[in-house]
Amino acid sequence: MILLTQEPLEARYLTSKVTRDRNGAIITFLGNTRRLNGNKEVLFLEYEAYEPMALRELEKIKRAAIDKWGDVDIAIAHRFGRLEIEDTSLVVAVGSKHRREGFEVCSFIVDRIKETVPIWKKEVFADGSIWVGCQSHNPH
Amino acid sequence: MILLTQEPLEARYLTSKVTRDRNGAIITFLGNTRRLNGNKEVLFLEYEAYEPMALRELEKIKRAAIDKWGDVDIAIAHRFGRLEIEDTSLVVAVGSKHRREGFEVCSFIVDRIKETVPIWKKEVFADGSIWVGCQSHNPH
Amino acid sequence: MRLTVQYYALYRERTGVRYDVFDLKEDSLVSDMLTAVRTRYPHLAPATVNILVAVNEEYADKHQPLSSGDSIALIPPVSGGS
Amino acid sequence: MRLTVQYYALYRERTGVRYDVFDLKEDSLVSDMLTAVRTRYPHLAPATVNILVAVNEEYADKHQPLSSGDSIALIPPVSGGS
Repeated sequence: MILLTQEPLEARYLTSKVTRDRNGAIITFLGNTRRLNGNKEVLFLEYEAYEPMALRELEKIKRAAIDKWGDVDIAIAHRFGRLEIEDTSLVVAVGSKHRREGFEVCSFIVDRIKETVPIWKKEVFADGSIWVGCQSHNPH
Repeated sequence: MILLTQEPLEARYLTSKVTRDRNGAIITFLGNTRRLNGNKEVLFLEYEAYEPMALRELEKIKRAAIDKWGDVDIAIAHRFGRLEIEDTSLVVAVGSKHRREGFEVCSFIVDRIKETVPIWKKEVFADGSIWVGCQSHNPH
Repeated sequence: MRLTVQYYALYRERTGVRYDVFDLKEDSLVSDMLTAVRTRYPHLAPATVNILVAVNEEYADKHQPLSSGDSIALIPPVSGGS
Repeated sequence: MRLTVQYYALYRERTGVRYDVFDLKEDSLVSDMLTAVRTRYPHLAPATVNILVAVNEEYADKHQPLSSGDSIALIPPVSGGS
């Protein structure tokens, strides 16, 4: 299951999607928004998605993991829109026979999402805002 | 938080214990009971714990992880008694600033639990049962 | 040929629009489209920055030829995070 | 001295009891206790198997001296799994 939504993410729902009687290990990653970026306090965040392409890229990452590791079950949900501190922006749930490949697959997917999926995060401070990942474009 | 219980485990409860505004990554491991051991169908499982020592060993593992990785939040719950297929016997939830150490800590803790914590698993089949991990004692 | 170019995140803020339309000569490449966009929005990104482009929802390189009606998006670096 | 020995999992099944009591001479070691247990329960484990022992809820080696009232547990290999 792959989901892009503005609604709060429910880890339990994703986990249930990868629970099967062949899976001895369920690994779930939650990406939560932090209060501090360095020493600056973040007030809230805005995530923006190029939705149809983000869905295609998430699907590709899921397929790449299955091609590499075989029988694993994968569910991914990414939220966009306004998020408050401690809100969850990303859930990746992986069900696998054994734990070793479960950790590998989950870590692989999170890394790849950060690299290729067109979803952007803006951190809003009291005195401005910054698109995270765009520092090279933004000398200020 | 460290918990040994005969009641069903609630991943969400453990996850909430490691959610803090400094933690950008929450990694949760669920160890679930599988239907097949090789080609043999498992009917149900019995977990037995040496409770006071198991709690001490879990506490040691948690401290070892914090000594090694620093500021991480850890919650562990292990169930014992009778478990059905797909029931969760172990939940390890880790909250960390960044995802890399979160995956490392969670994987480290699960490995160590399997090595040192005095909790035993018996798989019950239609035609007998076996204490998993005791094969060297049990030539049958 | 006529192309629609979408802007996201930082590029949306710098152009002030979500998308606009360009008329380019036939057989234009991704690089020609980028030149036209940079001419219209000189402050979009420093000249040294390599702007990532998606054509019809797939990452494309500078030498890819474009066709009328292609859906183009400029992709700032994605969210990173850790 | 008097010691209580607890049995878990496979060892509980093989002895048929959760715990029992041994009277050993003063200054006995973990290895002396194991000899007494194996004498009482010859089918507990093959002679080649190294039985793991906890004393007062801590893993102990064979040479550790015991004291009256120590709480002993025999520890079969833990659950493993993957």
